[in-house]
Amino acid sequence: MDLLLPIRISAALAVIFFILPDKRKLVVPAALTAAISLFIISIYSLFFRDIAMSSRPYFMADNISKAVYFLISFFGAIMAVYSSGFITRKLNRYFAYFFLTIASSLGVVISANWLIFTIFWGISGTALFLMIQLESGANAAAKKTMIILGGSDSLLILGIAIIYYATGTFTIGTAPWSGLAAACLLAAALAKAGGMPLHTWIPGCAEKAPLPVTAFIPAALDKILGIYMMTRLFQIMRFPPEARMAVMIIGAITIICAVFMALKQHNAKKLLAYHAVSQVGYMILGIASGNLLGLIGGFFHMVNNAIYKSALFLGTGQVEKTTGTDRLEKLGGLAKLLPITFTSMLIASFAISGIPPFNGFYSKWLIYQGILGAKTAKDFPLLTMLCLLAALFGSGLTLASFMKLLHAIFLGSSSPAIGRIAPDNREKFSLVFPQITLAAACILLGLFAVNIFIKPVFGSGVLDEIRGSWSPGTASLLMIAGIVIGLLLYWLSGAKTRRAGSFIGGYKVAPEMRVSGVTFYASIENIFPFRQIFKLADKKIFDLYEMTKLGLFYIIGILRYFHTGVLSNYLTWIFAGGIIIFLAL
Amino acid sequence: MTTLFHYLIFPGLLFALVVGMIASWIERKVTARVQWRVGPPMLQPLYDVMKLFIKENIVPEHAHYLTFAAAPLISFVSAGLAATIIGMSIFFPSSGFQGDLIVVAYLLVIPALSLILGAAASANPLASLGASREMKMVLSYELIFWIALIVAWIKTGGLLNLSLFAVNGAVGASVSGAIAFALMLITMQAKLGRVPFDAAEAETEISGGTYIEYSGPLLGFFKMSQYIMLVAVPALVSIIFLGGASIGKYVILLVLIILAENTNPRLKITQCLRLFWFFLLPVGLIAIILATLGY
Amino acid sequence: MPVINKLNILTKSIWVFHFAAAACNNCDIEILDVLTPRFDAERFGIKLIGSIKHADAMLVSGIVTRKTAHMLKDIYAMAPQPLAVVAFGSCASSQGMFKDSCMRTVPVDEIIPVNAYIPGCPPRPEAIIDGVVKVIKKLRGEI
Amino acid sequence: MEDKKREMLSEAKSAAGGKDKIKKLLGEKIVNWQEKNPKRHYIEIKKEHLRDSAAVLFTELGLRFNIATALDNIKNMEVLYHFSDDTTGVIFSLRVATDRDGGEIPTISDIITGAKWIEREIHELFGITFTGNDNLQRLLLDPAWPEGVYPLRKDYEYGRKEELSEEDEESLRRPNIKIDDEDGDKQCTIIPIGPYHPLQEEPEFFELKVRGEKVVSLNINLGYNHRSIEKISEGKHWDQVTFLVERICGICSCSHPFAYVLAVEDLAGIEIPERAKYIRCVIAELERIHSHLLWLGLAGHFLGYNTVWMWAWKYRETVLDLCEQISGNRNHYAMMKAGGVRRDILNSEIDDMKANLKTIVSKIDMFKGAVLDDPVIHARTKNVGILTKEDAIRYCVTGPTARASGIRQDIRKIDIANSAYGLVDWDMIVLENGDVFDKAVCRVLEMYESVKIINQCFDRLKELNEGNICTEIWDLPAGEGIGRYEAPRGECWHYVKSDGGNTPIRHKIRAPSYMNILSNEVAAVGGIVSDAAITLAAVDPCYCCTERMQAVENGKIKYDWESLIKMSQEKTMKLKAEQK
Repeated sequence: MDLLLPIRISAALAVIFFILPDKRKLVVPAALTAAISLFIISIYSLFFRDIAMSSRPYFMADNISKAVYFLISFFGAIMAVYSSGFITRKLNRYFAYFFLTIASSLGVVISANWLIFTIFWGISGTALFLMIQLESGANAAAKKTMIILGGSDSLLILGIAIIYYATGTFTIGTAPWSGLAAACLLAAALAKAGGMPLHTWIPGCAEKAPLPVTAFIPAALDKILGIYMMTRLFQIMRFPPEARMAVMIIGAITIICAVFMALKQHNAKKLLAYHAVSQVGYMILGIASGNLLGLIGGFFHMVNNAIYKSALFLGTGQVEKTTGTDRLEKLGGLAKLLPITFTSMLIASFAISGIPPFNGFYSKWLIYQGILGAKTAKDFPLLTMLCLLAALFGSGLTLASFMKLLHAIFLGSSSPAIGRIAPDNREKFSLVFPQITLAAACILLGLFAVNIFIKPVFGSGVLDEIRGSWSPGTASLLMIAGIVIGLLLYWLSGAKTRRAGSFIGGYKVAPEMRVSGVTFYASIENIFPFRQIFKLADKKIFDLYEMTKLGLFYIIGILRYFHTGVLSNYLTWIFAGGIIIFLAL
Repeated sequence: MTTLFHYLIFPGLLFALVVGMIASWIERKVTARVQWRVGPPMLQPLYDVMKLFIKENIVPEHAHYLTFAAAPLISFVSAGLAATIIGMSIFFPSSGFQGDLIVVAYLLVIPALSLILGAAASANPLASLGASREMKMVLSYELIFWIALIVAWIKTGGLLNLSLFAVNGAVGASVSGAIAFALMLITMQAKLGRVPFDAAEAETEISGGTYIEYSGPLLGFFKMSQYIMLVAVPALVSIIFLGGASIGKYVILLVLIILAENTNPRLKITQCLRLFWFFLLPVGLIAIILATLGY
Repeated sequence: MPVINKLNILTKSIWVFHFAAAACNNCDIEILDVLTPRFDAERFGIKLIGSIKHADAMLVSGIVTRKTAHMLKDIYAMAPQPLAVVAFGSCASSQGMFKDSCMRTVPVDEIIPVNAYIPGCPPRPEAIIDGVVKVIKKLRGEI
Repeated sequence: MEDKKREMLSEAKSAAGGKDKIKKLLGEKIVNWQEKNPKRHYIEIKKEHLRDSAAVLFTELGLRFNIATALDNIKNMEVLYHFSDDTTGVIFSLRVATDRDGGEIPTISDIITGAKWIEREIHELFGITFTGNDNLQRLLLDPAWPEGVYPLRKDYEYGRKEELSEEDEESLRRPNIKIDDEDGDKQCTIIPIGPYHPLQEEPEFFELKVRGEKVVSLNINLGYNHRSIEKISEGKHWDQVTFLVERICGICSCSHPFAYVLAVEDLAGIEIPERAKYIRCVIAELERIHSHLLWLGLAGHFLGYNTVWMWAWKYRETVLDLCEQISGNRNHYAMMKAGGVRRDILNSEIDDMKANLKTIVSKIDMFKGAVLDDPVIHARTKNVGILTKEDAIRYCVTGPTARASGIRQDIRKIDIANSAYGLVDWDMIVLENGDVFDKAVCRVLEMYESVKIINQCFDRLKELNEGNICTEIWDLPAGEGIGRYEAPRGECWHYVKSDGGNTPIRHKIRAPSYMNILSNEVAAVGGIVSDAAITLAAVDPCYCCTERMQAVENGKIKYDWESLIKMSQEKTMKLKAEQK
């Protein structure tokens, strides 16, 4: 029993589910059992077996791999539970692709050979395509995803070819610096993780695909894979400062642009999708900084992001399931109706905004220190500092858009539509349990980051880098002590609590006075340059895919101009071509 | 146990609260003198808070109770934690840890954040408007706050430890440092929600905005965290830019805050955004460039 | 178990909410006037606030009409106790010259309980301060 | 003096010219032309011709629409539409008659936007329908007021009260607002300002329809302050009404009595002694200074600039002291009396008062320098809440609101009978932009003019002997009178009608804010909520003026001032006793 076993099992499961009939009563228990046993087997093979993979030349398992491996299995189990409560149609196919995705992702992280890596990488992309397509009306989004990911896969192959040319082996190991290869491999990683400018498939996918798919793949797995590959890339190649700087700038731009796009979204899922893009920027910054703290921070941020972003998506899924909409202007005041979802989304929002003591803060804290000590800081002090500024300010903007999200969905006055929700649409265990788990993970990782993540993965040696450390555990204890004192004070004061109407100047609050979250930042959107930029963004000017498509159609249009369908014209062209070739020869 | 003592008594909650109340009294007294009035007695801030704790606590009908009630407490304890870390670096310089500056900076956002959440939870349209304004305000000043910090980092070679700034000497003494210090002063005014940056509260526009629904002890906690902020923020600025905090430096900063408060009308929220993003940002960038060039 | 007389603190810090029912403005202006340099009520911890939720005292000026009666009731109901209600000026105390108006004008004490009356048309600022001092004394139990 | 006479002569001539023009333009439509005196003309026309005639006067001749007065003549209903020529001070009133029950008159609110409210008001108080006006919702009365009961009609007894049941009261608790979904404006929200809001000292309810923070439109709800003074007035003796109208508004507590006594004097056709004219102007201009300082302070307060508030009000105290010295009270001066003034000013005190006045000038200088040059104040007020000249004319605004928008209009320049404004030298302040800043500048500069006027009046008073301050009026003839005065906020308008008895049978009051507040419909839209807030305040709104009380007391005095005080004291004692 080694790390390959879960991969084999889940591949087999994929085949089995594909054959199973689409009967809910049959598929759901089967999938749950399968996913959970798979998780247990994975843990067993990770922790309780000697997993020295030396006997297998094409595979490897260092601490980073193992951490990611664990994470993927964990998400597999969580998402299977959620999906079983969420997905209603084509369950057999869904779970077939689901296990295929797990198998391929697990494969990616333990492969020690570029060829095997590429195969697994490709399969995971294809599985995503198939999963998106399950939803009717998601064809365009699926196609876009496929083209961007597939296109970047070809860059991956090109990059591997260059490395092979340089080293003569496909084994993933130290390689000499090659700008082209690095660029190709980075592009592949960025496309998978969703860095700018190859991010555009994520919002489309989030809007159209079934929600657990978005939560599972673009928000969690693909980030993990993309950043995992990037980490490896920075390990095997010695990046010159210029290249590092360029990557960091990409990271900084990703943070700021994506978060600005997120600010103005009216759709909860799209808002989250843009944050999924924005967070990648932090990881890129951390990893590209070349500083050990930055690397740890970037990698840790990847883990954290997978957790809180999935939590956020799952919460949104719960809201959508309950109310039937993800349009922010139609929601409001749901906190009383969905208390668990609210709490978990609140925690996840704090985490993503980097509020201490949650996990997102810890990783960002490491990343900032990493950038301050970045390898580029000597050659490009200004640019490095601007990257830091982008990261710091991006955090504020993230907070802003999550305040908007929380206000629009859960707080504020409730929308008139929300009173009519059937009770059986409230929180179900299968939907709530994953959220609780993920929210708990946010807190645990935040409080005990050092003990349960950094030490096991990177060894205790790295902590010597930090002279004295931020101890979130102590801080939280202190804050709890403060709250206890506060409550004591409150209790001693003997103040009575009473419910009474809201004061808006004498009248009762009317439904028309509901401030929905949608226009929360309208005054930012309307400021001079933003308005114009947002307008252009709405026209998809900044979407590489759309622009390429447009350019392609334009060229095709020109070609079509020649392609008249008149035989004599074609003959003339052939004839003219012949003459040119003849002359050229 | 010592940590708990530091947090609760000195230099944390209690100490910061007492100093904050005195500062608040100075603020009101000086304001009154500027306006040809006598002003309140010295214990007035204390009376105000004590009074609030004997009052009834009114929770709006449609509010989300837990969020509404938790927000002031969270605000209070996190402001207290920030004050503790800052105070420790002043009084016990050896106790600091690397990166405490970032921790403090983030902790100082939490009071604003809980104010936003509390206001949003109160289900009052005016409070919602106030919450949206407060958030925009945070966005505005955070940018400049970080720019000023980055200048300080460049000047000190990336110091992340608060207690080391005092050893390092005043950042504000150089050209870029002086610019950054000026930016920080404006940011400080905004962080404390004082005129001209009090659009979120704007009593005469949206009846107190974010605070409109709070009463009794809950309002008392917000008041107390305001008092603590009035200590913590100027102290932080003083440490970073004036090379350590002392009573004299603190009072100078306090007086600057009060004067700015009393000689300006309130800015509109859009004007705040423009001011910070389009006027102060270029200035800040120039400061960063100057700093990288060694000025 | 309150160690100190709770109401004693209340007299040191009074935040005032101003409810102008249907007044002629003079009472309202004189209320503001009390805050300004010549009289400076902040000396006594008196502050004018914008939301009833923060109020310790409610000054009602003017006559209560059909359109304002329900608001007076509602606003009083949402005020945190203990709250002192002061009927300010002749109209609010009695009905003044509007007794026979068709707008169902009633004095304040027919709508909500009133703790103190300050008569005058408008009461002079000195009268206001005197009234407030008497309210304070009453709260302390000195009267 | 010669110059003045010549000026008045030429004015009379041009007034006659205006008269001839109207006669020519209206031609056949005139049923009856009654010239009460050269400055007051009543033109009777048929109601079918009302729209054409109003268009002629308002659009073609550029006259300003003052207000409409409805009269219940028991046999029928009459509506007077008053138009004012602001260059000559002549008032032309169109008189239209209609049936008492179910009377209908064509609307003019599409020609004159400023007539929107008065048509709604007459509809609810008299029961006249204005055909073509699609918004005749209640303005002053509440939605629960019984249908078909019109409080200003003669058959509505004095002292009758409409009781309010519990259900009715409950129905009033929810504001009557809605967002038209048809606009597709799902993203719009109503932000309520008021009725109880720190921005206004009085209850008023503005519905700001906002998208984000941007104000898309504004709806103004009135009537919280409505005390029915017009009705109460019909029951009081001519002299008592002076005290009643004084309590319309505390800040204009000189302007309303001033306009009222001018109306009575217009009705009686008498001239008052010269000394009384000067005293009237002194107290009225003192009120203007205190009112403008008050506004300046409040504007500062609304902008969050409390220092300005405190300073302005500190210096305002000096003015109030002067008022107290002259009248014995800080507000509610009770100086006006039909035929003259009630109290004299001692010549011996004048020098002292002039010295006090001088200190105020230096303070105004300080405000002009410190406040109006502040860049942040510029940023908050310039180009904010602009009321264009066209809109100002459309909405018929008056006072500083109009003058800031570039309209040359000041009643003190044109209607100068029985006041001293024609006898002293001063300038009218007119500015161009119509934004909040110009409104502020206009008020600040006007204070200088007021000081100038007061000083000249003081000088003349010293030349005159004390004592001769009132022409006693023994009998008032039947008839109509119009008096108007430039209150600090604009033209304050009083119309009285007498049947020769002891009380007015109709007393129409229109305060300046009535016209000015409506103009916020255009001025406050387009900015963000903060802009709207200061714009709403910039017209210096005064709701207690706007929503006058109505009062008639069938000729009997129920309470005088002293008995009122006594009553409230008794009540307090009684309650005290009850509590014990």
